[in-house]
Parts: sequence; structure tokens; C-alpha cells
Amino acid sequence: MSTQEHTDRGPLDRDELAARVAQDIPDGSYVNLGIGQPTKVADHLAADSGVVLHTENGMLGMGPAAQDDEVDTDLTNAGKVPVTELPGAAYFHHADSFAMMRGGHLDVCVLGAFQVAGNGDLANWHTGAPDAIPAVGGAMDLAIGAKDVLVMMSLFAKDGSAKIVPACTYPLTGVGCVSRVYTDHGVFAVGPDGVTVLETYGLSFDELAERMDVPLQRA
Amino acid sequence: MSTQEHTDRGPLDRDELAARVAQDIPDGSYVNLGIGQPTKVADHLAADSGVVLHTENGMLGMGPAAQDDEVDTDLTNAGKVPVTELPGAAYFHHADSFAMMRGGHLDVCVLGAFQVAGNGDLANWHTGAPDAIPAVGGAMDLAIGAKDVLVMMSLFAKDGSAKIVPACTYPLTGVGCVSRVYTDHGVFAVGPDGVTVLETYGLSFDELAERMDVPLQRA
Amino acid sequence: MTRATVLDTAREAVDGIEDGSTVLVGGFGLAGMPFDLIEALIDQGAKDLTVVSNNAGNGEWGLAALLKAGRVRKVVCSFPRQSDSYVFDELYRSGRIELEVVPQGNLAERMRAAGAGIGAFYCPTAVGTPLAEGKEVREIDGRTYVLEMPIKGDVALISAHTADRMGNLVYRKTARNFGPVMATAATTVVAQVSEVVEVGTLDPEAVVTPSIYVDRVVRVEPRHLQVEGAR
Amino acid sequence: MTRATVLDTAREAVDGIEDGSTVLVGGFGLAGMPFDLIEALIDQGAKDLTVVSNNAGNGEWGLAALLKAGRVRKVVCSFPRQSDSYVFDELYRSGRIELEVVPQGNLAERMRAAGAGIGAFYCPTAVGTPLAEGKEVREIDGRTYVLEMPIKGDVALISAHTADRMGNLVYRKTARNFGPVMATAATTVVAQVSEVVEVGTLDPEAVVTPSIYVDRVVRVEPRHLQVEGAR
Repeated sequence: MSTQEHTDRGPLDRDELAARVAQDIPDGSYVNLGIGQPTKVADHLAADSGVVLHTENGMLGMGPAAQDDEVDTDLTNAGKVPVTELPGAAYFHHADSFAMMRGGHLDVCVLGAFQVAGNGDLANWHTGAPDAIPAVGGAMDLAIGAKDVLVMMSLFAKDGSAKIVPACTYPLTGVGCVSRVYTDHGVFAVGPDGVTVLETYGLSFDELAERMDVPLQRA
Repeated sequence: MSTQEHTDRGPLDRDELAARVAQDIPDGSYVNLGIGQPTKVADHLAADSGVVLHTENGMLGMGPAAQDDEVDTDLTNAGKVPVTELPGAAYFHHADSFAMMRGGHLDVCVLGAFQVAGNGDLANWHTGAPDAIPAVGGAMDLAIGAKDVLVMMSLFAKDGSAKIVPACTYPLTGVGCVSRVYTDHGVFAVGPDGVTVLETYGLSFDELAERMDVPLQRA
Repeated sequence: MTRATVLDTAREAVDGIEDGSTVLVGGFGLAGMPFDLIEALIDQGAKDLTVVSNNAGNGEWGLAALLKAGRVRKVVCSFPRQSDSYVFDELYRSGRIELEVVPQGNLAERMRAAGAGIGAFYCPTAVGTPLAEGKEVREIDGRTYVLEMPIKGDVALISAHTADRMGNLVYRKTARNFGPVMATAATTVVAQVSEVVEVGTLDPEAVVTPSIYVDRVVRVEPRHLQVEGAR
Repeated sequence: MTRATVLDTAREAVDGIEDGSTVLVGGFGLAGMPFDLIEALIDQGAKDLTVVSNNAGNGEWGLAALLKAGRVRKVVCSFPRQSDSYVFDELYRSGRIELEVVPQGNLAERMRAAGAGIGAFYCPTAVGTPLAEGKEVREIDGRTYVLEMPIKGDVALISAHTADRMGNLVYRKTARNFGPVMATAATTVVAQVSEVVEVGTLDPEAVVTPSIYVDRVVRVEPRHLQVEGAR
């Protein structure tokens, strides 16, 4: 295996990024897609993939967003968006739903993030701004609640700094919980062994290494 | 209130004892009847009492023992005897069933006992014989698992010693958990304030006081 | 508790809730939110309440209306900050309401513990984060856990789909959410439902909240809630 | 785990169970006992097993047959002693099998903890009794609790009534007992069922064990078990 550098093209756009994440989700796995960008991953899962979606408000077998007449106030995802039900679905209460997550039964969870540290620490619930009203929802449960926790985000913040960092400066969501980070500019393995660049998009490994404060390894 | 002494009659027989216990079970309450003698209490609950029976293997709304064609191997009580289902029943798994008990949601539990101490300690699972195979079942869960734990037993052991004792000599099932003891020779309140004789059958208060090692109080 | 009472009005169903009570309020966003019971509680007048719920109210109805009426001293929830949680935001920023933020799964599990007679439990969620600060930490089998305590309510206000006259409850889709857990964790449990049926009508295999947990039931008229459409 | 596999024979369903495994075996007496899977396990040959189950076998079939075949090193159960548990009795008295007696509710809750990612929990059951000896004790809010640890299985063998092809399970009456709990607590979960139906056939509101917990499903022929009649 070696780092795949795609320098003949620009960064991944949002749909390409979602498709890239979807590509790494094994057929037949049980998956929780976090609120926001990760939701988009569902649109890129093959119809015959057999992937079963979990929503932490109490359902397995969640279908696509509800359209028009399908909207039912009793059936929403964790983002409170009306969704649909697929054959083979099951409903359960919150304690059972989070037991399912906490117990490590989900194969994959895809989350957004403000920052990911090279060791896999995750910060995605609070910017640390002193006047912000703290609100965590299921973020901390999700962070520790799947065999594989994938993060999906833009690599660089608006100020140009990389969001994969030596150590998170924002309040943590979970410690050492992330295994991979999918970004517009590259795919990274993170964890106890540090950051390994698996793929780059629009930038070379060396260009990434220059723009990031965390040491990068080639795959 | 005063101690009711019934010396113009003999001790309660088993049916009378079951009826006496049934009399103290409030209408509409949720009740677990232990294996053995306590099961008999059900036969003495008025049809319109609205009492709902719990069986710890996973059911509320248990009906009488199954007769002939009613026998269904999938429907038994905690003693593994085939039973029936009443309208309004609900099934649940073991963790939910014992959570219901442990959480203090049952109003009354009626148990048999080897010994009850004056302070409410219960011994009903093990005679302490060195060669006995220990088997506890739900006894310890039941002992701490209802708002009121009633014991139903003969007052005297075969050797003539009283089974309400200053301190249990058999291994404990639960500490200070029993509130009342219903026996053939009398009804007793037990607990932090010691033993109060509520009723006697076939013996007077004084005769009981003479035959028991635990101090007795009049009601 | 003895068998549930089926009442005629939401106002009767919230009778006797005392000032200073801890009130568990079901619902996740709109789904499973007991609107009628909350409105009745505003009418009933209890104040100085601690409310335990996933969110801290939307717009100016439901929980937000209770907050706006100044009845709530403290909110225990996982996600107070929403696009339309301005009533809570204003109370919080002006120091007129306390907030305890609890991870969503811990909120559920802590109530489950209260209902199940568990004294406390070691939980891996929030380890190493600000929400675990000041809490006891313990390593078990090589993993680090935080000690979490039960959350018990004086009252639970929940919304289910159908009740039978004994108080057995079934829910509908993801509106089930916190209802069955809260029903186990409060001294008095009040359920608003869309339908009350005769005893024996519900499938015993499919009852979600057994009658033992339910004290009061009231049927309410369905309301047509406005929700966001598809993304 | 990925989606469940529906297999043709019980023997295939117990493939790969290793010597020394901890096997959770469902059932309470006869109800919910996975007889076919146990027989298949005897055939499969795994030995040195730790079996976690409510009882320790009846007569010479089911769990008792597995014990009799000498495959079990240790039994973790609540109630080994029954009128017809002579196989276990003989093994125990002759020192050929270990026994850990666990109160029935703790057995269920400890498996529930394993399945729910709870590191340990404080439980009021057995406080002050011989079964709490040597365990950590703690007072919380004026009540005394014992620290209990999770029980995790390598394999769970359970019996349900109906499965769909994804592995969603429903049970029947009190045969539900330990099945749904054990299904959450083992690495590999094998369910024998009376019927396998197409996906979409089961009511999503009434599924008791969601498919995520189930790895292998096998349909077995109903057997007519002899049970005691009425008391």
C-alpha cells in the first residue's frame, strides 16, 4: 500500500467526499450517519449494499428523507428531519438505542468535526466560545459508539489552518475515538500511531505536510 | 389498634392463611407471588380486585394455572408451571422484568421463608447445609424488589422452634426487607422497631411470647 | 403503584404536581412531545420546576411556553441550543435558568438506572471531556469509565399513541424515544395518548410500557404540527 | 456486525465455536431453551466451555446433555438445583464442574451491561448476603449497593419464535425471557426459530431483538415438549 496522490485534480466537492466515504462502508454493515454533511453519505450507498442505517432517536432501517405526503411528525432522524422507514426496520426507545451504540454494535459511525487530533481525539460539539450555550446531544455517545468512527470534514478551516491538529484546542467530544478522517484534500488514518496519509486530492503529500502542524506519514 | 387474639380456634390452615394474606393486598395492586405456598394467595383474590400478577420470568397479567388444553410450553410462571394469560397482559424480557422488581415498582411481593429476623432480615434460599447445592433463583431480587415484602410460612419449624428469630442463622436472602410475616399462629409486623403481634390464631399473645426467642410487642 | 386512572382532561391529569418538582418531559423535538400536558401544567401553576428533557423547547409552545411562563428553575437536557430555542437562550443568557448538559445516551441511561433500581453505573461516554469533569473515573478491564448517577423524576409527562384502560402503552415510530424510559423513572407517570382502547385490545407481545408504570392516562385531540420538509 | 445469515442446519449455525468459549444459553426451564442448537453444539465438539444460563439442565436433554458429554468446565447460573438436575448434581458433587451462582436479576442485568457498554453497576440485590461476599460495597443516597461486573459471551445460543431474513426477532410469551438480553451480550449470536419470514413481514413496532444483534438464524422443526400439568 502507498499514499495515493491525486494532484491532477482539485479537492473533492461535497458529493465526491460523501461518495468517497460511502465507498469505504462495507456491504451489509450497520451505520449511523451524524447530523449535517454525513447524512449525504446515504445518497451514495448502492441500492443493493444492504447497509442498514441507525438513527439514535430510536430506529434501525431508516430510509431517505420524507417527501411531501410521506412527512410524518412521528418519524424523524436525529436531526429532526422527517424520514421514511425501510422494510426490516425496528423501533426502540432511547435507552435501548444508546445501549446499542455504547455497546459497540454499530459497525460504522460517520461524524462531522471541528478538529481531530493525530491520536484520534475528536472535538465536534463545542467551539469553546465563552458565550456559546453548550449543547452536546448524542455527539459523545456517537464518538465512542461504533467499531469504526469516521470523520468527514473540510481539511482546512476558514483561516487556512488544518483541522487535523497535534492536539485539539476545542473541548473534546471523545478521546482517541476516530480511526479515519475523510476530507476534501485527503483521507487520513489517525490513532496511536499518528497520522498516515492514505490519499490526497488537489495537493501532494509534501504540500499537505507543509500546511499541517501534525507530522504526516506515507501509507 | 390492638393485638387481635383468636384463642377460640386453632391455627390457620393453608387455605385460611392464603386468604388472610389476600385480604391485605390492596385492590388494583401489582403483586408477585413467590413459588410454593404464596402461589395459593391468587385463589383468594376477589375476581373484581383488579390485582395484577407479575411473574419474574417476564409477564404482567398472569392468569391461573393452565388446565389440559390450555397448557403451552411457552407460557409458564417462575416455578415453571404452565399458566394462562389475562386480558391486559404484557410480556417483557428478563432484564426488563427484574428492572421492574429492583426499581420498586411492584406494590407487594409474597414470599416463603426458612427464617425471618425481628428486624426484617430474610433467609429463604439456603439452609446452610454444607452439602447443599446453592441455588438462589430470583429470591434475592424479590426480597428487595417490592414496596411491601410479605412473608408467608408456618410459625414453627418441625423441631418446635419459632421461625421468627432474633437473628437469622441461615444464610441471608435480604437485609431488613420484610415488613410483615403471615403465619398459621399469627400475623407479625417486623422491622427496625422489632416484632409487633397484630393477630394470633390458636395461641394467645402470652403463649407466643413464651415460645418465641424474639421480644414481642402488642399492637 | 395501583392501576392507572383514565381521566377526561389534561388539566386533571397534572393535578397535584408540586412546586419544586422534578418533571421528566418526553419527546425528541416534536415527536413524542406531550404538548397538552405541558399546557395543562402551565395552567396548573406549579413553579420552581426542574425539567429533564432532551431539548429546551422550540418556538414559544410546549416546553418553551413553560419556560417563558417562568416556571422552570433548571433544565437538564442534552441539546438546548436549536435554531428556534430563543426562549431558553434568553433565560439562560440573562442568568434566569440553570442548565445541566448531559450526553443524550447518559440522559436515557441515568433515567433507566433510576427506574431499574441501579444505584450508579460506570459509563464510557464523555470520558476525558469537560462533561466528565469532577466525576469519579475508574478503569475497568483496560477501559476508562465515568461514574454516572440515576436521574429520578417526581413526575413524568409523556406522549404515547394508544393506551388501554389499564395503562398499557404503545407508541408510534420514533415518537417512542424517551417515553418508555421516563415512564420507569418517575413517581407519578402521566401519559397523553391519541386513543384509549379496552383492556385486551393491545397485543401483549407488543406492549412497550406495561401498565405498572402508568398512573394517569388522558386522551387528547391530535394536533397538526408543522414540521420542516425534506432537506 | 453485518447482516445475519440464514442457515439450513443447526450444525452449520454453531460452526466455529471454539474450545474454552463462554456460551450464553437462553431459556427458563423449557421455555425458550435452544434445544437444537445445544444438540448441534454437542455434535460440533467444542469443549472446556463456560455456560451462562438460568438453570443447569433438566433430565438428560438440552443443557444436561451438554454437561453429560463433559464439555462444560463451569456453569454460571441462578438456579442449578431442580428436581431433575441430576446430571449437574453428580458433576458438581464429584468436583468435575465449577459453579458460580448469581441472583437471577443480576444474571440478566450483568449481561445487559455487557451489551450496553456499561463497565460495571451498583446493584442493591444480594447486599449483606453470602453472594455479595468479596464484592465492593458502596452506600449511595443512604442505600447500600454491591458492584457488579458485566457478563459477556463469545457466543449466545437463543430460541425465538420468528425471524425475518435480516435477523429481526420476535418471541412468544414467557419464552422471551433471556433471549433478547443474551442477544446483546455476545460476539456471535445464533438464533433458532420456528419460522423465517420475508423482510418487511414483521411489525417494526413489535420487533423485540433488532437484526443488528443477530448473526445466524436457523429454522428448526417444532418439538413437542412434555411439561408438568397444572399444580
